[in-house]
Amino acid sequence: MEKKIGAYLCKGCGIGEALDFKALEGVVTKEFKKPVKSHECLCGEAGLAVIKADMEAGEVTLPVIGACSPRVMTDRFMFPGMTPIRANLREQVIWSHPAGDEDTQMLGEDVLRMFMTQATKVNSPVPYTEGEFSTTILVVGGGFAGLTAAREAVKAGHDVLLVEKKATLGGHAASWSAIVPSKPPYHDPETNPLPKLIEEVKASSAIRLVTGATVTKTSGMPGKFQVELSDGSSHTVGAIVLATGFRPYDATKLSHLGYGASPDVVTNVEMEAKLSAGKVHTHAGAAPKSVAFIQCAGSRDPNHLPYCSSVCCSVSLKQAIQLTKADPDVMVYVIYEEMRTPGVTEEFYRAAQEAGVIFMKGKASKVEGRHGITVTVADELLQQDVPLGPLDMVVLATGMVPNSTDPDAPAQEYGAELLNADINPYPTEGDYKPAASAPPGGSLLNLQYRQGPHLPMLADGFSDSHYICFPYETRRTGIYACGPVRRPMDMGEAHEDAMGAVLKAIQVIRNAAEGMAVHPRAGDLSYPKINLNACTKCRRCTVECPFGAIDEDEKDYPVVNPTRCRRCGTCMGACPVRTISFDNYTVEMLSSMVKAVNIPDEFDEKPRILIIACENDAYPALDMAGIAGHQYSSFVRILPVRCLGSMSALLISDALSVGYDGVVLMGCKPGDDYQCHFVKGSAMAKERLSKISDTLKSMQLEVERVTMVDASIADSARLPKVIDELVAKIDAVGPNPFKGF
Amino acid sequence: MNAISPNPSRAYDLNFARYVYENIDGGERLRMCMQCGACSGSCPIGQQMDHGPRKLFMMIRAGMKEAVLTSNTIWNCVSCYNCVVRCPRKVPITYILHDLANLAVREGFDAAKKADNARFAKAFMWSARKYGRTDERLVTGIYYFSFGLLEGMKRGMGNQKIALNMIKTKRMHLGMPHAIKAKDELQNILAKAQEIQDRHGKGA
Amino acid sequence: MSRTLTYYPGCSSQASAVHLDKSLRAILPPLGVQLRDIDDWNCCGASVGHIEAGHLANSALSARNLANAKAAGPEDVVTPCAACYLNTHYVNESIRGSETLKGDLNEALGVVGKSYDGSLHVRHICELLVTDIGMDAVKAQVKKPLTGLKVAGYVGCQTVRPFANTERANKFDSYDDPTFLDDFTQACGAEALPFKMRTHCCGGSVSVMSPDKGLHLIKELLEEAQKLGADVISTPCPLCQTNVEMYQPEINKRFGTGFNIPVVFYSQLMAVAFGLDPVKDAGLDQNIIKSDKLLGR
Amino acid sequence: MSDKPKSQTVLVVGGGIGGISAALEAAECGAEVVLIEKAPTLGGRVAALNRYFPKMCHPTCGLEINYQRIKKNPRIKVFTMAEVSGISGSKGDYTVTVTTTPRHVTPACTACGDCAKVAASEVADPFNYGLAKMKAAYLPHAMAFPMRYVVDPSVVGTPEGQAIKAACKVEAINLDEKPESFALQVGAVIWATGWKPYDPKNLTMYRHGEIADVITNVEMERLASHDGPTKGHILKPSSGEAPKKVALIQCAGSRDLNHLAYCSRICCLASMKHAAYVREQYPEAEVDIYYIDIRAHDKLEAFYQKAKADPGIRWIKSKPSRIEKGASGEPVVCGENTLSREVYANAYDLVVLATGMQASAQPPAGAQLDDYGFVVSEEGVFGAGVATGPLDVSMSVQSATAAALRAVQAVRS
Repeated sequence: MEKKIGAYLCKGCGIGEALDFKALEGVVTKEFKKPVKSHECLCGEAGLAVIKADMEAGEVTLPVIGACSPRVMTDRFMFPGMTPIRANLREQVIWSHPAGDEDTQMLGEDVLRMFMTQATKVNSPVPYTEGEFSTTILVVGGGFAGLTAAREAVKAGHDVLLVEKKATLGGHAASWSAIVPSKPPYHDPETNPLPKLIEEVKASSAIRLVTGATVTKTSGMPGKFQVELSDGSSHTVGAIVLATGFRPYDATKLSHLGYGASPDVVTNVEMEAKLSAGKVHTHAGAAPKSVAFIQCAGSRDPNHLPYCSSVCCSVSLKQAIQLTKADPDVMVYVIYEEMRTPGVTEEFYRAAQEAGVIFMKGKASKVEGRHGITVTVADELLQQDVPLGPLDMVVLATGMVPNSTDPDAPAQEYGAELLNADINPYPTEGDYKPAASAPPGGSLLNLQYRQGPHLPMLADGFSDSHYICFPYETRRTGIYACGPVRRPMDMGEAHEDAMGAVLKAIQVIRNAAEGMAVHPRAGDLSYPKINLNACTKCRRCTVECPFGAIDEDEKDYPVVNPTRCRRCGTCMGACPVRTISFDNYTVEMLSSMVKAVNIPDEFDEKPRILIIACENDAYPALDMAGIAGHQYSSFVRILPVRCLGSMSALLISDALSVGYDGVVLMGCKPGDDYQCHFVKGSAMAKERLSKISDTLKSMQLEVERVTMVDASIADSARLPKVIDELVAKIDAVGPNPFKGF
Repeated sequence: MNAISPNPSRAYDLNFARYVYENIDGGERLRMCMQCGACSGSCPIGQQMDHGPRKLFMMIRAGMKEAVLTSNTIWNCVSCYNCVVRCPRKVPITYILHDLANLAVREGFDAAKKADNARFAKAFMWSARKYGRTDERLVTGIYYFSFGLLEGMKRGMGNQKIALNMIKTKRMHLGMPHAIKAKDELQNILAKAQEIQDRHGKGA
Repeated sequence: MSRTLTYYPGCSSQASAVHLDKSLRAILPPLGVQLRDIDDWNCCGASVGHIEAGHLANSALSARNLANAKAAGPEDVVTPCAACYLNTHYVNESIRGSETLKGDLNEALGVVGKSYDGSLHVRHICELLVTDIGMDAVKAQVKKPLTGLKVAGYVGCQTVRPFANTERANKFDSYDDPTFLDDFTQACGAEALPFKMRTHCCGGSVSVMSPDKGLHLIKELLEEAQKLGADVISTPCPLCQTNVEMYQPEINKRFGTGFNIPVVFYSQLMAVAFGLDPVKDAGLDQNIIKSDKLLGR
Repeated sequence: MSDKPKSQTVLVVGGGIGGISAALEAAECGAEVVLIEKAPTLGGRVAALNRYFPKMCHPTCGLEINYQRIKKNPRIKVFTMAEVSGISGSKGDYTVTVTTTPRHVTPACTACGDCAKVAASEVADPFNYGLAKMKAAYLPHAMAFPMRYVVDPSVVGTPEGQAIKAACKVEAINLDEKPESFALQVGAVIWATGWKPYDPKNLTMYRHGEIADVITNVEMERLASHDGPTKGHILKPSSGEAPKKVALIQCAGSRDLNHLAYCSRICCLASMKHAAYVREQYPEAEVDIYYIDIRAHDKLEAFYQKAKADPGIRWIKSKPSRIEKGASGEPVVCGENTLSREVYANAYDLVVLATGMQASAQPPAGAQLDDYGFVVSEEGVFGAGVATGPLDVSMSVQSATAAALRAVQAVRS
């Protein structure tokens, strides 16, 4: 169908009073030779009717709406099968600049030029829907989280391939005597749900169970992952849930707490085995009459695990309660630094106190003796060192180490190196010292990805995106971690987490089959297309993609896996030869929009500064500056981008070569606490910017002309000031000598 | 000395704590204490307490029986119940302190004999037992002279003005103490209660 | 409409708080309450009896009172004294809550042929005024409003606090910021000052036996009342009234202050406002520090 | 499956981060979703937060993404100023009665703001927890979704109301609007009714409301927010001066059998965040954190360690017993330091009570509640987010995603 562009300008909300509409209309009719209609209130029924009538008559297929921000009235300006182009004349023109002013008028006209230009350059995206899509979910790990995921996926109508490394199902929790309560009244240990869960999974015809096997190869993409197992079988699955769980911290490293010196110093896992066996006894075979639990045995310790393992407090409470229930005379002590029973688990703490368990705040400084053990406690509440003993048993509440790698498999050098290069999102100040390198062991999934075989993990070794608002954000689309491999968690939370991961797996399967992106650009049908004729095989796109969506073929050409793609455009921004593009988003389009602006000559003393703004944070912040009535220089022209990572450095040189006096990049904070929802888009932009000085020098331009500003969505009051300061600074450098070329 | 409660043999021997849980009025909730300090911080004369209720309760767990029963904390309680209403674990602290004081009296700790509160309580109960009612004049007098003749006279003189004011306003009764009619009856009841108490080996 | 309630005056009614007893007996009949004293009532043990006698023997004191009260009728037992209320209510509720205690106490009562089943209701007179009588009824009795009188309402500890957060509570006001006393003051036509130390402790019996430990507490109370320009301090508690009043000369001596603030019972204020005799009915001559304003001088 | 449920629509009650997440996750799995919210805008409690721990990023950033997802998803219908007044039926076939409160502004509103310009009277601003007032014709805040004004019922029937109506060029003011009820047929219900801050009035010993410089943690968020009453400057409410000494009191209501028996989970971390706000704005300021146990679960321990490394933050293991009013009206925090046995009375410029989370709405019959008022999921009716217990944002979204799966399962079989 032939594209027919028509512009519709709104005079409502004060736009009509603030801007010269004749001149605006002239931009459309004279410069773009397109029809234009102005209306008093375009979003009202009458206004919409005007647009709809033209569309129904076939006179216009792509409306350009010059009115309010594209962030509002989205539903009203939504027409069947297409999204119109929106030129923001309200929030970013008349609400943030003086009415009836010459510069405001120039800004309004330029905004219209930019978005009329965009209209001429966009095409409706054609989604990727080639081939067969599988709806099977692969669950890796047959512990509590994995089994839950398998059962719940079946309940939602999906087939499951469940792979467990061990010969039996259930993982650590299979043999637990009881579990920490997660149901009201949260007061008593609950029955271990695992035996029943195992039966349910075994009985399900929709679950294909493979035990004693690992994943040797994973390739493909959501909807069409190709998975090979160590038993030689191969499978096609739509999505993957990684539930490989945890392993207890190696207690042999805790000799300072007496482990190894006495057979009666045991870990909480060993205690659990004794409780499951039905009778707790010391090495000598007697029922213990005095037992001390030492909390944080290895956790919250810079020499061992820097993090809190979350569950140890409540596990000790449970075991202590079980011991007192078995023998009311037994003296049970819990030596703790902070009692961590968040949420409703507080009731379980009270239950343990009710049972007579004694809580001592302090650190165990010494553990001595083989039989009749004495623990020296630096008792903070009594303010003295207390020799606690002789004790019949000491239980070390050891923490959780995530199975984000397979400790039994050899490490792949390539993978480890890539893992270490990953972003460390956690602070390194204070006593918290995250691991310096990737945890030992091989990959769990053996991803055949350009960016390595591992699911990325954080510096503390857990697989996570560490997003707050989007805990299932993943850097490997279609692969969702859940359970303690993601974060130390108890079974109650692991159950919820497994359900969450299954939902995301189902979602990705569904969306992949329709060629739609998943979060955050959910529903986006576009995806990167690479013209290999122009490709220089520089590999920047394959390296920089935050989601590992692009691989390399045997000739080193990039291969896009469309359903892995999250449509941020970082690849497009990375490509030095502009050969990566989306149907509706290209470097050429952005460049044309930049160039569409009228650049006054140097004698007009009207500098032009291009702001390239992240559309999720900086752009809304500028909208809200308008809503709040904050004013800023009319010399800026704002170009929204999907992510600053999609900004090609070439765009900057394009802008400078047509006479812009400066360029300001506004993106989310990169680094440890990165706030970019495409993980490292803004970080990539920063890196590209650092290399642009050579370009500037070659153009004989001052480096001050190009600046990057960390902008958050809450910066609506700050950004106007920042803009004015930068405009003044760039103005002081003087006009761009390229003006008028 | 008359050991009613068990003597712990080592740090955190729980025999004394368990005695307190089971035998002290309100003691069953003592195990719920989470050592937040709200009680000691809310006490109007907390600064004058050697340990304060919070630490005293930890000492009970630690088996520091003698230190607990000789602590001034149990004698300094002003019975304002501030701690009781603040306690996030609903430990009836005031009741526990009173009953611990009684335990200290019964176990015959020297500190319990010397404490102001114990002397006052003795004088008070003497009046209550003897007459069925307390006569403030007699109670104060006996209390003062419990410190010895000289000290008693000194205290009496020191409070002469107050006493005079009370007499002037007819708020201190000068004749025979007010008494109930059925003194024997009350004494029999109290004797029986005392007997039951001793039978239980505890205050409750 | 008149009703009869069982009354437990307590030992202080015959000594330090005789003016509380006197004024209550004057104001309650006009408010429709007749008092019938517990027959041959005895001491409750106050806050120290427990220490000497032990829990059970101390409880036996109240058990006898309750047994005598029940023998006279099923009416609620009311008491004006914080300590009497505390002990009697506590023992009553403990009997309801513990079969063991009920058994032990009845065993003790049994030696003199008495018994008690825990069926009575023990209440503080202030609660009665707030809940049953209400301020409208009080206002209706006011003949001589105490206009212009500035009153610092000092509630003290034991009237509102002991059972505040338990199921035993007679919840008639907040244990931190009770307003009933201000309501009483205002009902009498006087001005209730924003006396924020209304529930600060006076030291109770510790101030009586060891003034060194408690006098600073009373001093702080008086300071605040003086700062607010109080004409009188009003209180419901016998021990508070005595402590805060009788120690003023001693405090002045020790701290170099110049306090001379009358401390009266709310019931004395009501008696005057009801137009009753300031001396004969309100017992204002029995306050050590006289309130000229109330005595009409 | 042979017996398809009668309705395949999922109803999500509550438009905070939990409800938004549940609605989106279910809709992006293909479910038809109705999202209803009591307030005039989505966003709930998180929209009023300045930043999230531990990243110190802004909650509106994630909300913006979610609002974009909603705007672009035709399967989600949003009703604001609407509440559930009744539910009947069973899994797969519920009839839900929804009652709306008049907004007095129709969807024709362009958010131009002309109505607010003529509104003269001021009403309490719930978004700022009453710390500020707003015009009787108002946009709840700059990130409001839907971006539509509200006219306060107090001006209905007044000349001011008429002036407001007259000011609207697009005739979007309807002062005659009345509460309405309508019925929805749905197959599953997700309660995401969130939380409310525990009322500090119950904490009589801390004298919030009486001592001006005693505020709550949610109020602190508003003081620190750029769009808050002080434009992001943390100032003493009494005088508008910068505080030099600040106390943060943990467990103000939580872990207390007299108030909230449970631990509210987030307060410790939120207070560390508040300490960071203060230290960032006033590098010379001192911050004291009073606590019983510091609960920085899992990797949030890193956030704790970072705060611990700040020499300007002092940690006092103590549950303060009370706050007194000092000689100049300043708050004096009193209690016992349990590690030193010192009975202290420390004066501050500003005291922040870390009040906990209380379940915010009692769902009508059909949802099972625990003793604390939190929703226990069962067939067809599920809880999500803080409606199910005290959770942080990440766990709320985790819970909401799980609830979305439950709903998706319920409407397919």
